[in-house]
Amino acid sequence: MAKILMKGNEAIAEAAIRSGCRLYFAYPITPQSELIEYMARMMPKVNGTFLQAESEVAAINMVYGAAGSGKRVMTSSSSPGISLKMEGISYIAGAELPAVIVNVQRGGPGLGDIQPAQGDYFQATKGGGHGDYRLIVLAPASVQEFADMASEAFELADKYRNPVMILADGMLGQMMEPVEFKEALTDAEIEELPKKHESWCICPNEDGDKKHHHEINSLEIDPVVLEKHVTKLYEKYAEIEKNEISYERYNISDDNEVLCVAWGTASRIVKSAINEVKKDGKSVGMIRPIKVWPYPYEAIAQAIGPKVKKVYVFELNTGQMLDDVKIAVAGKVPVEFWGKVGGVVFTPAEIKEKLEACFKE
Amino acid sequence: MTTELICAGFGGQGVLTIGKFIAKAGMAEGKNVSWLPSYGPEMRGGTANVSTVVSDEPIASPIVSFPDVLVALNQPSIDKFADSIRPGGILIYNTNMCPNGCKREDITKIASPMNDIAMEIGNAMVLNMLAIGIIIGKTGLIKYETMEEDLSNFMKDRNPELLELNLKAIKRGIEIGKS
Amino acid sequence: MEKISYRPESLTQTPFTYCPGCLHGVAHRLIAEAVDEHGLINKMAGVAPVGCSVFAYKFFNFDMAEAAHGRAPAVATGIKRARPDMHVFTYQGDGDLAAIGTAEIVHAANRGEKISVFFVNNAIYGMTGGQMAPTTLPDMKTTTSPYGRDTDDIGYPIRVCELLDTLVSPYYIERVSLLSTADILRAKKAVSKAIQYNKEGRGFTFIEFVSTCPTNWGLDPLKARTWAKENMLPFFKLGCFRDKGAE
Amino acid sequence: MARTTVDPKFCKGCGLCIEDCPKKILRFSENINDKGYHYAECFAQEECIACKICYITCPDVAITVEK
Repeated sequence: MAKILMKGNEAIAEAAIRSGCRLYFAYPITPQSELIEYMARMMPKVNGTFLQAESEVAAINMVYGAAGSGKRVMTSSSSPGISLKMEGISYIAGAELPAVIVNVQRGGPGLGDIQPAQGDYFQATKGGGHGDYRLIVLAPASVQEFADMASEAFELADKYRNPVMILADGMLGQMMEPVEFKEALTDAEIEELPKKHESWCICPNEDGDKKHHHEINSLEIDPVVLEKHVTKLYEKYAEIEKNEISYERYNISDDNEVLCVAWGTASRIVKSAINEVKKDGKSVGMIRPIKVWPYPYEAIAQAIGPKVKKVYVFELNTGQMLDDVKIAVAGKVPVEFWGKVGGVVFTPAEIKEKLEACFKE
Repeated sequence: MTTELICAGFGGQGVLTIGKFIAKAGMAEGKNVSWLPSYGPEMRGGTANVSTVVSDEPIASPIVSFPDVLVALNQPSIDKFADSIRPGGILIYNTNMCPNGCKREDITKIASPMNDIAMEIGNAMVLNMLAIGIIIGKTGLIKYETMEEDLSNFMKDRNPELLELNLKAIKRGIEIGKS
Repeated sequence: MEKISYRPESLTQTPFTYCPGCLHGVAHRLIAEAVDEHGLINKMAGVAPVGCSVFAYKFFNFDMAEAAHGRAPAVATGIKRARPDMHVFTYQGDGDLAAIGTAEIVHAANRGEKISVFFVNNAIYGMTGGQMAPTTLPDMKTTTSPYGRDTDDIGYPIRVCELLDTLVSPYYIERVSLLSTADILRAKKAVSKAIQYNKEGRGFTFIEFVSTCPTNWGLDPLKARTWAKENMLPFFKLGCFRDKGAE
Repeated sequence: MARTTVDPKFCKGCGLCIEDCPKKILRFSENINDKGYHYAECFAQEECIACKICYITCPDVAITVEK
């Protein structure tokens, strides 16, 4: 397939449809509006369901129902709208339903602004909704990766019966880059997908007299039973942590004097700075978590080479992933942080300056 | 080789489109490209700008802090971005809407009454195509043939007359860029 | 010479951020004039919504609060209950009030909260770029009803005045338009009456403005007014639905 | 004697006042304001009847009428 120049918001929508998503519920919000508009145009053409809900609260509960029917379903929003969905996401996690949620992050807290930011890291990786649960969280850094993550997100959601979040930001949503799509699933393949869920999901009973009674539910009044359920969830999360860690190693070598850790859009800018200091003969490496939950703690620990004086974390927030990096580094070398907030995005020149200061120390 | 471009002007002057066509042509010529617009809740008719990168290497940051080329279609765009042009870089600006021009001496300046020329060609809307032509003429960043093919695919059936005007504007721009 | 028409004191000097020809500004002016006229500038508090008028808190020259999307009536309720001697209004668009905030508006009206609600209906979502609103007309095309609003699929536009008129508590409900100078003058009287009742602590007052969205309808401001007169007014009939003060 | 003035700081050139003026004494200026709009202006003050219609119709509250 030839490459197409496309906005991230449209690329993820197209990729979701190609991955067999035929149900989409959402509410308009900047900077993800192109995503909902693309779905409005394209879903009718593939006989899919597009429904603009009266609110994010309603949209996520429509997702709950559709996911409980075993079908591939998606919703999308931006930070304040994701907060509204959090209650519903907790119910989806509690009821162990497969669903994909896209967050095109903007500046916060509150209404904040509509420029790119990474302030929802804690919300996505440490909870957000109530109760003990985890989201699998994918963090793209380019339009191509954003698109590729659609099929990965649906596979993971189906495999683990767990909500999966794609944590992008306004820059990835609004920018255009060339993108090459994977072959679309055929109608026959899409029809097969929910069959693996038929033992538990809401579906017609095709077993003749043997009736089935499937409950889509996260309520359990008996604490002993709920304890068992939550323990089972935690065993599932341990399994995900064992199997699904993914990250990128950029310019990692024994010559590294500084090891950077950055994710998503921020990592693009750090890469530019690393390339710049390289020209001055300085070696800086970077670990970029591609999933931010489960988190690549070991990969970071292993990447600290013999000459590394410092681990430097760059984020478009006030230091959220920083906590995870500190856990990974475990006091071996100092960990420093620098970030920009409010939708202000740092430039390669600013990061370069921060790195150069490390060499002078 | 990496070329970083900022196009800026009033909303409605087609600045985002300049970046988009450059990026599409760059992609068609096998290069890596990125296109990053400014966006916001501002009413239409405010200021708009777009960062476009065309490179032989994978593009790290899509944010352009120090452009190699600035296309400024109005004075506020010069005021905002001209200081950040890399020394030796290029400023292409529209004298019809930039009464104060730019005082920098360490860059190449191409000043052109783009509104007037667009009207002369026959349609105010071709102003952005004129700008694309000037970029091509001055930098050779992309080829005219690529632009022609892309525009033809896009407009041949829908609006052949406007296609002719657009191509005319690009050619005129190339002459300006080369001279 | 004496100034006979000028920018009201209850508006700041900040130019509106609306598109050229957008009638939000007329609605703002009418509210500001009424606040001036009733001498309430020092006792007024407004609640701004999410939508094109999200920045309304910058334009009114008295205390303002910014609410989460759809939650303005709840925020106004909180202010009014905490400070009963202040006069409170919300300013909301059709998405904010009639989609995401349906619950809040219905319950604020049903409680008979002593606030005024100014509701601007232009049949479309402006700020997010022209998506379908709960008041979008049948068969009307928007970016999320690209084949026209299909009433079999998504239902008919909601007539909010008629809906609220089924409740017992509201004190005053009227629908006006901003589509001609004559209509604006009628709207001015309605806004003034709502603020008067608000001042007297009578009850829940609700004014709906039938308005335009030139940008997202793809029409120039003049054609937008004509389009609204021809298409919106037959569905959203102007008039007073409830006026307990006149009984 | 009456006078109508449009403040270019507020005007966005929507043209509603020009359309609604009963005396047709408003037009778009050849000049543009800071936002890039050709704002409205009164070109025949002597014909103004201070009817205030331009003020009433203006969505940007840009107009002052004096009498």
